[in-house]
Amino acid sequence: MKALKLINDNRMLTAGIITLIFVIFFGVIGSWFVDRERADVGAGRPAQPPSLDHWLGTDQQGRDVFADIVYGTPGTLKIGLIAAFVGVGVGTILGFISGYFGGYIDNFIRFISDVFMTIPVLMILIVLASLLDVMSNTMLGLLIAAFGWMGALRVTRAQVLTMRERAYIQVAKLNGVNDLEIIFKEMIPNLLPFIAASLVGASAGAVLASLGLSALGLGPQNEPSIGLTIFWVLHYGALIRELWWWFMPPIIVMVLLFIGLFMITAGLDRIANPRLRTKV
Amino acid sequence: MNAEYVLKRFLLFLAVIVVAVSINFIIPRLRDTNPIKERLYQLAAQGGVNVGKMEEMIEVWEKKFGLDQPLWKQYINYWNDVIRLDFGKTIADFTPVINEIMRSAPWTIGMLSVATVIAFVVGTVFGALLAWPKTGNFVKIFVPFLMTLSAIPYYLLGIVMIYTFAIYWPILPTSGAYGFGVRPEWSIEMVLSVISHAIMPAGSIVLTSIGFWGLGMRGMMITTMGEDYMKFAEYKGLKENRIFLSYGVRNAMLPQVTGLAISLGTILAGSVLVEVIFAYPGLGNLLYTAISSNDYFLMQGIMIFVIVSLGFALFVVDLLYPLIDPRINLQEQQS
Amino acid sequence: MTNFALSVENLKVYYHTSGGPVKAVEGVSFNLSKGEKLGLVGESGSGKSTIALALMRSHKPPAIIEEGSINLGQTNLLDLSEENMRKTRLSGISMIPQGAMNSLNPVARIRKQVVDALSDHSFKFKKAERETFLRELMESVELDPKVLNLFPHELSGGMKQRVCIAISISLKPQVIIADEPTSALDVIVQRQVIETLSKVQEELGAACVLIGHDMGLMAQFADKIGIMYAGKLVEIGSVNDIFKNPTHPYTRLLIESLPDTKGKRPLIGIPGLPPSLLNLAPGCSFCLRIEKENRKEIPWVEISKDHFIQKCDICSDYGKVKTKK
Amino acid sequence: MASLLQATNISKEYVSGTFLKKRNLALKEISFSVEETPPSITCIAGESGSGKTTMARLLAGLLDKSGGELLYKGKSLNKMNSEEKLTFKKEVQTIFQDPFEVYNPFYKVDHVLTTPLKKFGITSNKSDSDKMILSALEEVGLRPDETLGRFPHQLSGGQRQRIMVARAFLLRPKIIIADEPVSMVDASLRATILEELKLLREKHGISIVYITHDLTTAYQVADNILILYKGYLKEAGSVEVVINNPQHPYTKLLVDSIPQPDPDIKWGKLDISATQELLETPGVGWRNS
Repeated sequence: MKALKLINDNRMLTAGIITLIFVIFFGVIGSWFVDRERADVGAGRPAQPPSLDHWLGTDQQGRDVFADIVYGTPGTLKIGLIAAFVGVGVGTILGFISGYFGGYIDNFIRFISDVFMTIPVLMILIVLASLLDVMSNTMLGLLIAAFGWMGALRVTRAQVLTMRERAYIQVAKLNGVNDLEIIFKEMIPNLLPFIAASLVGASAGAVLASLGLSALGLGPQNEPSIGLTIFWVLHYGALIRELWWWFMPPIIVMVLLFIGLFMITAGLDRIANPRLRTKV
Repeated sequence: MNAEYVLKRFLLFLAVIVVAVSINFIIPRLRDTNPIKERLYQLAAQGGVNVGKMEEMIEVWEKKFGLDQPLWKQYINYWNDVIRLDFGKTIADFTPVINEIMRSAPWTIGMLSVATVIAFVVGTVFGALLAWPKTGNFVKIFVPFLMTLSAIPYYLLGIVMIYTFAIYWPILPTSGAYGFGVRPEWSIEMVLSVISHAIMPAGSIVLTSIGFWGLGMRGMMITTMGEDYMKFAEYKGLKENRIFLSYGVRNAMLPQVTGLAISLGTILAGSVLVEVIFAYPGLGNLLYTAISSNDYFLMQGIMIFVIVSLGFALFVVDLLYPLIDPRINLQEQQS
Repeated sequence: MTNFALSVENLKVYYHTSGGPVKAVEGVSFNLSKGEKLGLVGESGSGKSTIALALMRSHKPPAIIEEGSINLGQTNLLDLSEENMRKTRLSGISMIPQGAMNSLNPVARIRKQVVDALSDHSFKFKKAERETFLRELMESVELDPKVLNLFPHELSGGMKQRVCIAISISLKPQVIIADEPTSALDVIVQRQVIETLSKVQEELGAACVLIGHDMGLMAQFADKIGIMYAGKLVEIGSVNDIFKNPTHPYTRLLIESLPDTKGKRPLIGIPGLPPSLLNLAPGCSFCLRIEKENRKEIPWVEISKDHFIQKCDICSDYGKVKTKK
Repeated sequence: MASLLQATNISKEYVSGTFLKKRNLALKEISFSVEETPPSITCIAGESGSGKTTMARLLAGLLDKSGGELLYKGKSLNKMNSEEKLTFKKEVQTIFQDPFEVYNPFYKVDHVLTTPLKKFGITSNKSDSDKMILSALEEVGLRPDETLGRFPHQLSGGQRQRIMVARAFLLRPKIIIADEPVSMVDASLRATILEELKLLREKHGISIVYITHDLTTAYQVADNILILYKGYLKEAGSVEVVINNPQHPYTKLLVDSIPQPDPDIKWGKLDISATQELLETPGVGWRNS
């Protein structure tokens, strides 16, 4: 009930979730109607404009563009989700350790995170991806996660630091509640909107990075993903040859995905930071 | 200035350098095979390298990596080279890596800093106006437009722009930093050519980041307007413009300025993708070339150069920050 | 009417919410002569801060002044244009804000914050004159003129509040409003600030409205006290009348609940909670607090010279016998 | 017999900074004791920066002292075994200043009442615990149907603070540390809450350490008073004596600055610069080391 009311009040969040569900269903439902083989090289004649047989035409190597996107979208989402969950998970845990226990552990963790925040992450990812022969979408997700935990750490640490001083944590201590229960029962429930916002934000960041890496040809080459499609687009000069049916659809799907994620972040932000809410 | 603050920032800077150099030391050792020898033999097999150069290359490589020496000694030798800015020579045409970097960096810095500053100024002004209750509604109709743009990845926008403005409706050049026929010297023709070539890559960055600055500023401005000093400014009978600028924007700007400094600092790391898509001859493109041709010395050189400059830039920004926010020393003390 | 420095008549300020109007200020009237000090007392939500905002015309939507007039000398502030109202702030009527800690712009030196106000009221000084003016202004609130070169975070809470006082009197207004100016300050510092305020107010001969909830502070400062309850002024009179002969039951309970150091006695609180101001029906709101009801118009009665109360037939004797010592 | 609570020369120092240490001595060698019989109300009074909140947290066991000795029933807090610690936590209860922040916004107000009953093993039986909670609420004059089952923001500040008094009472403590319990509560409710505290002492024999900056309520409520200033104990004794006949210049100034709610007792003229000088005399405080 409360959640429903919240969504009702928060149109930004609702619109974002609907957009995101639309993109996800596009991949899920699409795969019921389209054969996997149609996304393989040589499934049709190369570079054909849209027709009844190939709704969005074919690419230079004869892949059906529609099938390619239907099977590529889940791949891209998977990279984003893996990176986001691992990155935010690690960041949140470190943030808790840092904020709750403080002292030397805190100094150490903060120092490492500051160093990571100062180095150019995308550039290092590019170099690492080029050296590591990224084989699978999972691997790419993990690689991105390795450089994507600092945001969640900062948010969590800051929240835990303010919460730790809150009187209700003191009351819990006086009530005989132990550290673990304080973290899980008293702190985490209040952190959920922040963690959710971090997850969505990190997913967007991870998809952005994975698209970029794959578009440079540094991502996995044998699993379909939108990034790979963009790579082929650039590789075969689809722009100059004006094969619009090839490069516009993946861009549109990705733009929808990003707008959806963006609206969810903005909506969650409004829940987490009440001051952004319009005043009564 | 607070000594603890300066000391902490300086240690961070040192740590970043150590990390950068160490990463670079590790990178070529991540593979079992010797990548350089591999690559050289590959080139030799294709007849791409003349044998004289190749021998010199192998010599350089052996001296550099000293694989027969113990690891710690290799590490120390590596530091030695880095301190002397000796990043080795490129595989492709055997020029010193540092020269290649110095040739590419100005393009990246020039194009991206202009783009970042434009996006910052426009976005910040927009954001401040959006939060100000007396702004007319005509500004607010831009909000959905801005938000949509800020959600789009800049390189995808770049692709759409190339197709729209260079192919479908060819009014701007597709790639490069200046026209083929133009001589790279100070002339009006050259300047115009540079500008027309920079419009699209810079434009794709400006359009996609205005929203970021705008929304950030809007949030800060809303917070600032709730502050007691804004109310007191009104009780003082100050003019609207002064309250808006000297009291509101001036305070709401502080986090934005940190953001700008970081963005300007990160410029060298640049937008590799934008440079690749627009074939813009900056550092990002150079890195991509190095990756495509397995040129390790070049890759390492770029990485070290970028990380160290970035670390240094952020260090300087941290030192200058107390100038725009007089409270910084105090906050540092409290945190 | 009229040699009053400030005269408020039948002021009504409502907050228009989706649930209906919140009657934050409901028909408040009072007059202040030149040099007179009024203490406006009430618990939170009684409408006292809304009055302060309305006097400055700095209330923001959804708050709207529904009715009434606010006369500063001969001018009704509610008739002024936006621009003229802006010029009147500080030069005619000024406000010392509540949050002493955060009322100064954190990134500007004190000098600039004083000078800003002068230049936006078209005061032009030669440099030397200006410095003399600023120095004298600082000295008038017992601050070292060196403070002008400092940033707000370099000052203590009491110093910040004295800077606010200095700014508020810099254009010699006829009326000074102080909205809980000492709320975050320690007792001794509070005393310093209130005495500074008293001193500059006397020197200027300005009328002063001190808003707060601390009756002790009011006893020290005010000539006249007004008691706010649920958006209405329920009693007003000289400081002696209010303390010696509190007549409205709310005032009486308020005075009796005050702890002092003149001998131990049981502390007696005021029962119940103030009513919600949302869609508040006309009639006596104190009756609602003690679970009675009077829906009639409550008359404004002068019980002795210049001592008025809102006299409700039903509750006016409430608590009289029970709390008699 | 040992005192209930005995502080001997306790000091507290905060240290900050990673490389260049800064030390802030918040309390310097404070001694006092609270006896079990007769139950008493001891007031620790001071302005901001006096160390009174630090004192409250030390006494509640929420902070560790840097020096001196703190004994509960003759036993040092640091030397207690876990069972004794549990008894200490049960018998020494705290009421906090901010009646909103003490509630976790995620839970209904019942959470602060049911948790201690469970955690201290008093009862895990629902009907027993309900019964105990109802009687505790009654004790502070709250109606359960108006308070239980609600979220903290749905209650008034006074109601929230009275629930906290009920929570403290629920565990039948020996001593309650009340850290500025009424400074954030509307004036009309202050009296009610303070009377409830007095009642807990009279009816249930619970001793109270009342921490405040307000000398008038201290005078009305407490038996003994300690005046803290910048970490030092400046004056102590029976509240009547200290407030009616202060000896230390700081206490004199403090008592003289009380805004008496009586137009006949006005403040004298204050020499602001001389006061400033007194206020700026160094106490303990931040210093580099």
